[in-house]
Amino acid sequence: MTWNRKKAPTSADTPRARVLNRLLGERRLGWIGLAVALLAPFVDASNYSLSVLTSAALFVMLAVGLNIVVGYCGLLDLGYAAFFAIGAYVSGVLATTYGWSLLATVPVVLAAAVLAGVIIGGPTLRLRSDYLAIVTLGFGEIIRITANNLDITGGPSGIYGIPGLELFGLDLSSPVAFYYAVVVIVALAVVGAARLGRSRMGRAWRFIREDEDAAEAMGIHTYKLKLAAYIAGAVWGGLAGILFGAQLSAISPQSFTFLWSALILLAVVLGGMGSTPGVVLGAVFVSVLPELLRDAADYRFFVFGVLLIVVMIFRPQGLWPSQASERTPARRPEVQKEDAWQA
Amino acid sequence: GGGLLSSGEEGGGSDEPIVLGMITPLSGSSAAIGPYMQNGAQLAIDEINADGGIDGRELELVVEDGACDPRTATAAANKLVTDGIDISIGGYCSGATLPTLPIFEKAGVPMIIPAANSTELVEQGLSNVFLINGTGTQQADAAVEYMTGQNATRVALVDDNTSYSTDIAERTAELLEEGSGPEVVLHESVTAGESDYSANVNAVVQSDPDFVYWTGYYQEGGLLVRQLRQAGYTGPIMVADGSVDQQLVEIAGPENAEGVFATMTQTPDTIPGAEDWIADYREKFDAEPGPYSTQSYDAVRVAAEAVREAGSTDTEDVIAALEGIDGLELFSGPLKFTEEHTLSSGGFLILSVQDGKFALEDALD
Amino acid sequence: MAGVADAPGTLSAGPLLDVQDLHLDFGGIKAVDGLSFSAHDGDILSVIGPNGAGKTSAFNCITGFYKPTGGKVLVEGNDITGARPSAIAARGVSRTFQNLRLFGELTVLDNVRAGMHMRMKQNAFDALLHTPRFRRSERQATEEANHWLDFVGLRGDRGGPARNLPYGEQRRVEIARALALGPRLLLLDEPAAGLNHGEKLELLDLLRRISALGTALVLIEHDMGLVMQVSRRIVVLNFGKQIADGTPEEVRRNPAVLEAYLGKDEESHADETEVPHD
Amino acid sequence: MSQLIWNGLFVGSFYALVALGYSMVYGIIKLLNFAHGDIYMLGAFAGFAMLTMAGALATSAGFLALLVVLLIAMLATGTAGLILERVAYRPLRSAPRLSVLITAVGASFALEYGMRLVAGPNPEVYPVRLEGTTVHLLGARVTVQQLALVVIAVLLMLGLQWLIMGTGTGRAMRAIAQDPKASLYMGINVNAVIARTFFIGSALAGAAGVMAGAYYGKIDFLMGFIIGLKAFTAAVIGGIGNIKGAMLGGLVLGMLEAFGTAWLGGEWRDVFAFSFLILFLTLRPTGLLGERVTERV
Amino acid sequence: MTESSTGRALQIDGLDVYYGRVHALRELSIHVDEGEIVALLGNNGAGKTTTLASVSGVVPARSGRIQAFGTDVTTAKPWEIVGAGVVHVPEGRRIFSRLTIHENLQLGGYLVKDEKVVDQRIEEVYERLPRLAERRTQQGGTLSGGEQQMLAVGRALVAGPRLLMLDEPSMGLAPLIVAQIMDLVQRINESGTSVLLVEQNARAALRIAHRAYVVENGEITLEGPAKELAADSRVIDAYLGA
Ligand SMILES: Nc1ncnc2c1ncn2[C@@H]1O[C@H](COP(=O)(O)OP(=O)(O)OP(=O)(O)O)[C@@H](O)[C@H]1O
Ligand SMILES: Nc1ncnc2c1ncn2[C@@H]1O[C@H](COP(=O)(O)OP(=O)(O)OP(=O)(O)O)[C@@H](O)[C@H]1O
Ligand SMILES: CC(C)C[C@H](N)C(=O)O
Ligand SMILES: [Mg+2]
Ligand SMILES: [Mg+2]
Repeated sequence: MTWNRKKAPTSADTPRARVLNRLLGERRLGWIGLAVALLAPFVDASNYSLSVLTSAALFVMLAVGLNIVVGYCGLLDLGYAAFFAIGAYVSGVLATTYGWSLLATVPVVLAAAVLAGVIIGGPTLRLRSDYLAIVTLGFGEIIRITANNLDITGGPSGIYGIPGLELFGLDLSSPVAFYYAVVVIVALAVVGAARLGRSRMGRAWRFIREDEDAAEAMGIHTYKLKLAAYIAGAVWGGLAGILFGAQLSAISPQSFTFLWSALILLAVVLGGMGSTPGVVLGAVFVSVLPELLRDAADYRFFVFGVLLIVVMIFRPQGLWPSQASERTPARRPEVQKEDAWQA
Repeated sequence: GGGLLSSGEEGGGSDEPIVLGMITPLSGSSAAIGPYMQNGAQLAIDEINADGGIDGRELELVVEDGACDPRTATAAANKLVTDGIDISIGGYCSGATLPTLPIFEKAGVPMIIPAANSTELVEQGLSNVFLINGTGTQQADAAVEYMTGQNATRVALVDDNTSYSTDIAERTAELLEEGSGPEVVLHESVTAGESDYSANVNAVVQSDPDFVYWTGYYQEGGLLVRQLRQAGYTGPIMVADGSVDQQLVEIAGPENAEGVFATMTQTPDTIPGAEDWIADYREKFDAEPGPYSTQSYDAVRVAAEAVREAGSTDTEDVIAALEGIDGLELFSGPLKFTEEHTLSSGGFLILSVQDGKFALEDALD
Repeated sequence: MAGVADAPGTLSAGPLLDVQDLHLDFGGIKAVDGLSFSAHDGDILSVIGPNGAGKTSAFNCITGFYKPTGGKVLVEGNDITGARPSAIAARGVSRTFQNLRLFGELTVLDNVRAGMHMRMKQNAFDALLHTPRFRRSERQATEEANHWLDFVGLRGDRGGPARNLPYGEQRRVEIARALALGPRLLLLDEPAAGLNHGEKLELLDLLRRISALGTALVLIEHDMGLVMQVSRRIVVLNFGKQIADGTPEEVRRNPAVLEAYLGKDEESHADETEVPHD
Repeated sequence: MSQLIWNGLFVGSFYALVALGYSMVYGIIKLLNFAHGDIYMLGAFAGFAMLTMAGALATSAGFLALLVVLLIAMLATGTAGLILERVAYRPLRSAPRLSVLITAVGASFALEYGMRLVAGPNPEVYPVRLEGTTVHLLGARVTVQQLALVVIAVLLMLGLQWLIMGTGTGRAMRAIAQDPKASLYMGINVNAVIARTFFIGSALAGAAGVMAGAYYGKIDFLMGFIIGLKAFTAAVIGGIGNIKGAMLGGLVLGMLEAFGTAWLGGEWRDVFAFSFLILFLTLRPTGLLGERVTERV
Repeated sequence: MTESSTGRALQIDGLDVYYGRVHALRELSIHVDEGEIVALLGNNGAGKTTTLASVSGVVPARSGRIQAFGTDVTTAKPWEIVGAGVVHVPEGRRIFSRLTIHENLQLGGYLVKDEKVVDQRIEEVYERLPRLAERRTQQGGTLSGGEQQMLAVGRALVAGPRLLMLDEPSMGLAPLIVAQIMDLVQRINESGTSVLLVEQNARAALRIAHRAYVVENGEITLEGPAKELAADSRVIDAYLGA
């Protein structure tokens, strides 16, 4: 039994994984993923598979967004569905009640998401992670229940008749067109998140995750950066919400339950926190598996649960863990020696 | 099936079966309902196939889990469309059924919705949507009529925050406000899936009503009735169709449930001569029929009738045929659709629990 | 090198660090009890004292990790008492921790890049769009990080997670990280702890080279050999007060210090680092 | 008013019982045991199975029979907890903390839908009912059974409190919570202690399950989900990992709900409770009784 | 498990330990006779901590044999080893920061059945280390580095060790305290406890040790009576300084 609070050497340290990661650098991997997504409909373009694929893509976007908060910054968020809901409802209401085009709702959604991020993050980000967890959970429930009780949000049956996506005059509401639109948008979202993760801000997030005090000592205003992570997460969630409404044409509070937040978190952790390819994989896994299990009928969720356990036992770090390694140009050792000894 | 490049056309040969699709909860908190509806439909299908199907074409049933969750239901709807169903005869939770409407509409699949009955379902005025369960409005009418008849004066409404439940409660409230009869003294909501409703019960008792109307499902209904009685409320209690199930009596305890009224469409138990139907059902599935077994059974029969009339499964023809139906005998009475594709005669009756069973109290006519 | 460029050289009026009558209580315990001392540009100041004397606590007050219950801390004349650590770091005050606080799961290079956070010129949009500005600042950061790792003489793998380095190496990384901040004032809490003889010699040399950059050093240390060798001045704490303040020679002879800390018999000196005189 | 308070206390004591296990397990291995609520469900069904088998005599013996069933059910769920820990959690000891969250969610699904396979989707009705003779305490309607249940709950909690704070085992638990490796050096059989923790926590949840079944009469395979969340909430309000806190948190949550319903109506109850919780935590970031330490740097 | 009372407190033969692919200990063999203080010297990463950890059963041995007081404990569980009277004061103190000083000490006596014995031993510790006595109700984590080190040693004593293994006890201690800790160790030893002392601080260690080993890259490269090693030029160059 090894008892490392600090993780035991991650499976990503194993030579196999090393090689794998060298072979498929994140970038090339991204292209492969995109190619697969784009080609899928040529294999099966039935409405069903398209809707499953579209949902999966949206789920990827959510997972990548949550990954910013949980994976990069290490803030446990059990209410992520809230931001998703805010996006869906804001755009839904504007589109149905006020007849805006979905595109036009984007800026409003962004504003709302940021606002929500600040409102919930502002007072609570000082809390220790477990307490943050419950606060976010509460926030998620508050949003859902409020949507359920208000009239503009259509109460329990929610909003229906949300128009399909239409960008610059061309109508993307047909399942295939919509799927491709979503894939493109999600791809951008994934790349965006990954790039943030590899930037100055992304590093700061990781520093905070690893050791908040040390981060502060390095001049990192941990509070502001946590808030930034939160807001980024909210933005991703909100945008995904718009697409969600467009896909289902109807949204209702049942779509934003705690279970959803849990499933998104599931995708992130299952894939490998902080690892973009991992999280994408995890999201696809979590969203597609239950559909694949449809024919298991009564056994469906039983099997799903068991599979989750099994997978984690065999990949404790996640399907595709993030590992700290950079290619470093071989350095001339003697230089170090000199540096070390010269006075 | 079939990729973008392959032509995904399924020919409509006249000898191949007519496929009916049903979305019903098999998982999640309403999972209990699924089997009742599935069996009800299966029973009808077997009967029809037994005497030769429809112009030689057999009926076939495909069931998908909707889990009362919009996302799951949407996927299910798409699956059914992909499986090439001709008519949808499912739909239990309004909330989960709503997003499936446009999918079936786009795919040109007529929907005969057996259970789900929130008024929103028809408010969009989609041509392919038909409800054969009385709508919230109709149910509210029945409820108010009866309350007034009982000369209740102070009514407490309790719903469970689901679209179906609030729909009935709100419309009941509207009617009561308009009318000169009883007044609404409280409109309370409970959270489904919990055990302790003492706080809500307390609110009800505080408001000192002489009539309580519960518009949710039987799981919570049973607990609520029991806890109301324990809290010392002795006045009349009425429940909506979602609560009409033997389980309600057992959960509440017979002594508490005795005398509880219900607004309900016709069920085998209330129809003279339906005993043999129940017998068949028992014999076939060796289980008791439950909520919406009959509506699902009828949904199949309505579908069959429409196809027979239309002479094909072509969308337009079937819809036309459905609109044309007049007087087809259903459990809920003779069928004729209104403009909005709802039951012209609401067909709501008042049941009451008599020695531990729901039985006809007042036919309201 | 940016780091060196940013490192201070300009002399400012008054002391670089001025601690005035600092107090810190925890319930009953007076961890720091009226401590005053100051450090000037180019100083190498050692803070010594028995375990529990309040050395680390004083550091924590200066760097904002504890809120002093009394007294003032001035950096170049600006009162920074009770400011948040990051704000104090922004004033060019950098530190290491008594028990290593590296970002264990992150690469050694990233650990050092942390020090450059404040100075890196890029924003979210640069990152999203990978603007030239972004690439430039990333390249610079990497070069600089490597520079500091060379400077502290790190031998181990820089691309791997910091936790995989042996202890001594990790200490070097922590110092490199602190240097990457381009501090005017560097506070080191027991940098020699857990180092062996050879490594201590290297540390001694490293401290001198840091000082040569123009960075003022304040270090807490228990290894008298090292302290006596490297310090220009020594402040001795006991029970949160300073009991002596002077040159190594003065302190070495101060009876109070012998009493409280060094011990009179040469026995306890025996484990100092002795440095070959050349 | 006093009725509200009593209702709150009564519901709260159920939350508290479940919250205890949550808090213990969380305290010791920092695991949000999402399956904990389902253990409660398991307990309810275990009791149900026994009572239906025992049939008539149980019904006649009433409260006593129920106590026996309660104990057996506690054993059963306790064991279930052990197995759960062994199968789903122990293998991930050295994995990142959140990984275990996944297996917990997995276990939750497996338990819920496993039970659905066994017992079917329909709610079951408890054969024994704690119909209560009502007494009036300071203006509140209180049944003897309610009192009895509250007493049992409180006794269980006190016992636990003593175990954690007063015994070596408890000290060991707290030690493991902070530094499992160092605990090994103390000669603590870490796995054994953790297993014990799961057993106790699960047994308590099982007890709550049986009581709920017997009192409310209706049980179903999803009954554990909501109460699981509430237990977590309660545990946090009280200061997670803190036993007294968990009890207090449960009661407070019960009250919040009672008053929330009374003041704002049922549909806003949870909004009320959670908003309160959020505000409260921003003012008191470590819950009611969670200890606050200036971490050393 | 048969008690064959050789006068050996600890006997390690040909011990090999790996961390993944890191070969941390190579064929390492050392022994501690009952009543002895044996010092284990070596640079960072030499394998000192690993040696202790594998004796404690925290890190598994790939091959080789470990005996404590004549009993084979190569595959024994950590708590069995503590039960056998082999107590380990881990590197970096590892005290329980949220527990009080007193509770920390009580945990030291976790396996001791008799509460009275524990209390009495705790009192002895308080006498020897009065700084702890002053703070008995303070949370461990709030102690200063040095105080924590004292607590760690004190905690081990409460277990009533027959063999005490200390991993760099002098780390971070003021000269005076180092001296104190060292005589504490010496006194513990005089009262009959064998000691295996891992140190960077070779001087302090060699002063009190009877024998000493030098580890380099997981192998024993030098061994002998402490006095001789203290005089050995190789040791002086590498670990003491001229
Ligand atoms: N957060 C805290 N809560 C309570 N007491 C504390 C806290 N931090 C430090 N102390 C007390 O303050 C005193 C000074 O501690 P400090 O760590 O500053 O000593 P030090 O001089 O660094 O000792 P060492 O050389 O051993 O590191 C100690 O007695 C310690 O117990
Ligand atoms: N958990 C681990 N995973 C991988 N390698 C490890 C681990 N722990 C130690 N090592 C390696 O094993 C070797 C021996 O380490 P060990 O800690 O025993 O050395 P040490 O003599 O105690 O050094 P120090 O004086 O720094 O404590 C080192 O190379 C170290 O890097
Ligand atoms: C009684 C049920 C038929 C109501 C249905 N569940 C709905 O949501 O409309
Ligand atoms: Mg210190
Ligand atoms: Mg070591």
